[in-house]
Amino acid sequence: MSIDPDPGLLDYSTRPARLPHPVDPANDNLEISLDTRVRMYELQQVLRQFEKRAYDLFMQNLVKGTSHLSLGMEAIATGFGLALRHDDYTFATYRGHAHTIARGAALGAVMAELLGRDNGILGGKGGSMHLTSVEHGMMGSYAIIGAHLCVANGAAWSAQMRGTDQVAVAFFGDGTTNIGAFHEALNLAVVWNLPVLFVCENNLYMEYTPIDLVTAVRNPAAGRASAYGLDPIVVDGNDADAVYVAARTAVENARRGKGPALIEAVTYRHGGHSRADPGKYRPAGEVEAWMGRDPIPMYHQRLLRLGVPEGQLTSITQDVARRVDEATEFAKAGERPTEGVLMTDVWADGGSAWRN
Amino acid sequence: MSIDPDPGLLDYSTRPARLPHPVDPANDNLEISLDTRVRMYELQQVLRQFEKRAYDLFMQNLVKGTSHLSLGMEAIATGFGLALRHDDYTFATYRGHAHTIARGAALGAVMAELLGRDNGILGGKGGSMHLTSVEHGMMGSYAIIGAHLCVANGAAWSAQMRGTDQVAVAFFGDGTTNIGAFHEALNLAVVWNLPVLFVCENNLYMEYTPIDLVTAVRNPAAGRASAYGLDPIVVDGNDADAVYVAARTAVENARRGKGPALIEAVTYRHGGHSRADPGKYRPAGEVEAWMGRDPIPMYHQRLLRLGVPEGQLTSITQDVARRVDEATEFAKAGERPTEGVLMTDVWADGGSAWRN
Amino acid sequence: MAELTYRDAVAYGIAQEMRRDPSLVMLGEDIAGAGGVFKTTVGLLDQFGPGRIRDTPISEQAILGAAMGAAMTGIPVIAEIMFSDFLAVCFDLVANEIAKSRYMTGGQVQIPMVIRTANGGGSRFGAQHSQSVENWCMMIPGLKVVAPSTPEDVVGLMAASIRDPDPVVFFEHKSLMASKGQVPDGEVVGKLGEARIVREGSDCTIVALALMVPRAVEAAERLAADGISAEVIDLRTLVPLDTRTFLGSVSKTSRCFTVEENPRLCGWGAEIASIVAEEVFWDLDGPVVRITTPHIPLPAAESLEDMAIPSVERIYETVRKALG
Amino acid sequence: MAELTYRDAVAYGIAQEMRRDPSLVMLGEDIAGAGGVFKTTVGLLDQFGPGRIRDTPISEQAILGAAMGAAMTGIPVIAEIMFSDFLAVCFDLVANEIAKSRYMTGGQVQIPMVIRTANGGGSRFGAQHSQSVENWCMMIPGLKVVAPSTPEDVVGLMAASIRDPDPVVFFEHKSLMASKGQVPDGEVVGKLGEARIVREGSDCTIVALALMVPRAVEAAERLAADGISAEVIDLRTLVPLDTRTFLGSVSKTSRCFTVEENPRLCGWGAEIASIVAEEVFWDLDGPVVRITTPHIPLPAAESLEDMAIPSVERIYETVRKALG
Ligand SMILES: Cc1ncc(C[n+]2csc(CCOP(=O)(O)OP(=O)(O)O)c2C)c(N)n1
Ligand SMILES: Cc1ncc(C[n+]2csc(CCOP(=O)(O)OP(=O)(O)O)c2C)c(N)n1
Ligand SMILES: [Mg+2]
Ligand SMILES: [Mg+2]
Repeated sequence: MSIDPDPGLLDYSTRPARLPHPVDPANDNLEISLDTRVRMYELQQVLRQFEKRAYDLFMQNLVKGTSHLSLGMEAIATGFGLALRHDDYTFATYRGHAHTIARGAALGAVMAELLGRDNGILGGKGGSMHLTSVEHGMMGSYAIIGAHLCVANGAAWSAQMRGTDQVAVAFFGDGTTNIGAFHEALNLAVVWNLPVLFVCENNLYMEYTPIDLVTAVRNPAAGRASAYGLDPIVVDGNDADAVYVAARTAVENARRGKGPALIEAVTYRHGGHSRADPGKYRPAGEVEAWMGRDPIPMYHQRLLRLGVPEGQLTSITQDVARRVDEATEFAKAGERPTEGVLMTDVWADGGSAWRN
Repeated sequence: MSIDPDPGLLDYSTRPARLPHPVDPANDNLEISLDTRVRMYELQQVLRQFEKRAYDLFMQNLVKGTSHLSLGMEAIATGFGLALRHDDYTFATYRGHAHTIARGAALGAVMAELLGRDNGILGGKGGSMHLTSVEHGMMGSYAIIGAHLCVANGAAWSAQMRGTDQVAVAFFGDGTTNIGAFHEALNLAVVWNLPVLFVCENNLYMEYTPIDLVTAVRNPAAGRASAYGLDPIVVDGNDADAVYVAARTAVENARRGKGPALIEAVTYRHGGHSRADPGKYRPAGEVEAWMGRDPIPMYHQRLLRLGVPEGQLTSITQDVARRVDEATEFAKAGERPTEGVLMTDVWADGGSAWRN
Repeated sequence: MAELTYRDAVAYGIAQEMRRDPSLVMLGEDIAGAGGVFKTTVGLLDQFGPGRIRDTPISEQAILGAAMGAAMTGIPVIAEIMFSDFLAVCFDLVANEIAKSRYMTGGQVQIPMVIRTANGGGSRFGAQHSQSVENWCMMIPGLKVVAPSTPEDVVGLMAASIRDPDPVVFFEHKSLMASKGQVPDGEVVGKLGEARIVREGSDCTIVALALMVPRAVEAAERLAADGISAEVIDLRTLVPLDTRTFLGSVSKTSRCFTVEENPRLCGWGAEIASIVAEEVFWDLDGPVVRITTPHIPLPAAESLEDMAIPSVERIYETVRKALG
Repeated sequence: MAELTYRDAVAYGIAQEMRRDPSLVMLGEDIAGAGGVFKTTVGLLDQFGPGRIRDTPISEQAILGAAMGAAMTGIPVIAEIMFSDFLAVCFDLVANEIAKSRYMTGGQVQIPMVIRTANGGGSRFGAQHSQSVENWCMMIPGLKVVAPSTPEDVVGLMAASIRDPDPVVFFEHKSLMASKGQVPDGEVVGKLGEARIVREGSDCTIVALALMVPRAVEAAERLAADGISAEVIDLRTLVPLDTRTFLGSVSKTSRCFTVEENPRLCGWGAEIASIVAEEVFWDLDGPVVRITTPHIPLPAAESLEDMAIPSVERIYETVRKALG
């Protein structure tokens, strides 16, 4: 007996590139204050420059372990970052640098964590994949696919029970829509009418496998919405304004007790999946086309059209560069964590004793 | 801080009964040979009388452990039982007596397994919740919700790889549509275009909780079909003819390489969830209404309308009664399994050694 | 003092804590309207309402995720996983998320939650509904593990588990549900990490847990008739583990036997045996002996299941042979 | 003889078996087009085609379910679970279905499948991508458990696992991927259940597995310089367990040390220690000592992870103190 060598599955090599849609010119006119837009420009600059620096430090072998960058995807963390209130909850994945910073965590402490230093935001215990800043409502970065969608429900349930109008947001990728926990989380959120938003950052790939090869519907998130009685929402994940407006609306609804939403933001990562990955599996022309839809230069142009002086944008960019330099210095100045902390913080008493 | 005592969740007491739809008179005219219909009458009689006997043996405390009856749901196992080919694969749940018998397993061996005897179909090792008869294509009864949908995919994948045109069918309940494995199984089946059928026996309750209280959509299975690019199919699970036609069509498509189907058969259990359960949680009138839609008397009337003589149906019924009596005697004649088999069949070598 | 069944002690203990802390909630399958499939949560819906006692879909990952997320944000939660075998369908949350989040976040996250689950054999439910899986949780750093053997401990350790700021997995033994015992009046609060010497003895120490405790005691009584004085210890909690009590006992008796319902390999008895063999080796007069369920899935048939799980007879014979 | 890395030995071993059995297939995430995230399956897609080397969605339950169902119906399958930590998301299939089906069905069902997974620490990936979870599988009746330490064993034990008619969990150690070793030419087929005496010695026995084997050997060399002769045993498979080899060795040396990467509680070392303490107690000249990762989640920072996992230094010091 022998297996059919090619069951005719859609395969990489023959796969057509998935090109970006053009920017919607109407987005210039979305109802967003210029002040908010300038802050979104600044935040995108911070995320971009921070992660480029993180990448450089990698290349200098200063960052051990792994790390997953959002270069090219900054508009999503930015749009939500500005739409959320300080006491809302964020749950992210291992690709969580941007979401952690967008909630207000200190650049230096985040950078130090990547470098595994004792002044890192987790004291070096968690590393790049587990960035957390509870004081900023950033409730964790989860490195195993799926679970955190269920955990976000819990934070939303808690807000509902405590009678606050806080909202919880879970960010995840296109590939994550195929794991069981996604289904369980969405169903419970709707049944309990929880104030939780599920935001799929659809960058078209899981690690190296194109999402179309492994998903029954073209839109991994929006295509599933009806299974939970939700509206299918797809937004341009490379336009911070489009993301911001979608986020603002969904957040408002959740605060008002109108329940959860599932939002698919279509985007693309400029680099590979993680440090090691050159991203070779992507068809010719695809990366280039998406580079042409880089959210930041596009946004720069928009702000100029809206009358923001070039000089203001330049000084923002330079100011961010200075902050990233400072963060890098802060991180490098940290020590490698020592024996003293190895056995702490397993339990609430600060220790790790399992016996008397 | 205190929790809102009633967040206004839909609750049992106030819940309206879910009443059955009337039989569709047009189903008299479905294209099914009279011979097949008579065999379906006989099979429904077998399932009904077998499980009534199993229930009596329980009451005599001859059946230990637990058991989950399909009384009232026989039309589903019957319609599929007749539509499947001898070499197709069935995967069932702990509520699997009917599906095991419908594939041709010996009544005596099944009854003996319920009684925990050495002449049981599993030698007493599995019991009521794990009935299996590989020689009849009955690949197992799975007692933990969800997994077997994924396993059924595997059997279908194997048939596809071996180039046979076998079909795999997974039966499960309404409550099972809310577990993660359901989602993973459906997505993979579609992506790989597997010859597998997912059949939801929607009896309106999980164990004791009404399915509407915990599900985001009204039809727990059909309401999810679009998330996998499948057609929403709902059939009258109390009409063997309706089930048979739906099964025949889906099986044919799967054999022809047209891929999976998700079928929701709406039905009702006459008794409780399992041995212990009196089923008290069901609103007044609901049970009575569904008793009035008992698949067997309805089918009896249909066969009379179609010209089958009363006498033939009576003799079938009596013949089945005799077979169930024989099965009971066979089972009671079995011995309690002894030490000799406790340590066998963990490994393919027949033993259970984990060390030398 | 009131006599309660182990089963009723569960709801009794939960109610005590729900009255004390108005923010405490519970969720699980069929726990509210139906009072739980083991009837361990009967009456709680009426006393505390659907806002605090929540029925869920069959979605164990969603259940534990909701519990974890609520606990992280200020609401203590009790989550029921109907049968402990089902911990496997949500094991990522148990082993990788709930257990590890505090450490991974450098102590930023606190998760005051209890996972209650029905554990153990004797009900003839077969291999997927009868397992004793307390070792599945003991082996995971970051989880506390409790398994009471008496109604009083059900109430007291339930309270201690709920008040504990760390995640606790609380194993309720199916075959003890109908057993009865006295529970003191007023607030009953136990302490995690304290084993109990159930029966004093001088010739050997028998370390047991949950259903194995009454069996070990009965075996000890039969051994006494043969002139063998066995000390029986109920561990009560596996994490934190009260090593002092069993090490002290073994130092006194010089012989150690463990009786566990776990299948043989990597059961909790192995951990106890390894601690004894390392720390009181010089006090031992003979081998450390483990009595376990054999390393097989549990069979369903009454006759087979009874042969698989350690019985009074097997405990008695094993100790007698080893000491005689 | 050819020199291969441990990483390359994986694809080499799989290819040998795929050529031999045209019905053997493999599935997993990113294993085909991408050659695996650890590059352990590079080249297999080109050699055997997408029909036999299948990329899957991120659906571990669907992956193991597909493998189990195919194996039950005549197609032997290799399923990759990318990191062993992720066994938790599909643990119901691992522990309750795949392991138990043969027994539950009275031997009707046969499941010839191998679950391959990247195990162990040293990569600074943190608590959710660095665990050593071979004990999670060892504790489940019905699973065979393999964890090679050399390229030759990767090839030979891969073949043995694939040819074995029962389910096998095959742990590939991340920190050994770059290590090199000789692999004999021609067909290489090992045997499950045979430990290997890596280094002979007379003063004590050190029982190790996977990454702990080279560390134990290095420690043994340093001990030799101090005049302590340590015998080092590579268990290679935990189930079936070659107890004869380590019991024989301990009877000879009279002292036993286990070196495991599992966090302390209920690690495989506990099982070994309990067997030694029960079966060769009278041959022991001193306590059975376990060297383990402490009972904590694994930290990400290089400096911390290196302190957590047993090092050559810690093995050396522990044995020296115990014997000196
Ligand atoms: C349960 C589980 N399976 C597999 C992995 C390995 N893994 C890490 S990231 C990743 C791809 C995720 O893709 P997607 O959800 O699209 O997120 P993206 O990385 O593109 O942001 C995979 C498969 C994991 N972390 N958890
Ligand atoms: C993962 C898991 N969770 C919970 C259970 C307990 N349980 C057994 S049957 C059942 C209800 C299943 O409802 P449904 O899918 O509608 O099937 P039905 O019993 O109605 O046929 C539950 C919750 C289980 N067996 N497995
Ligand atoms: Mg992606
Ligand atoms: Mg149902």
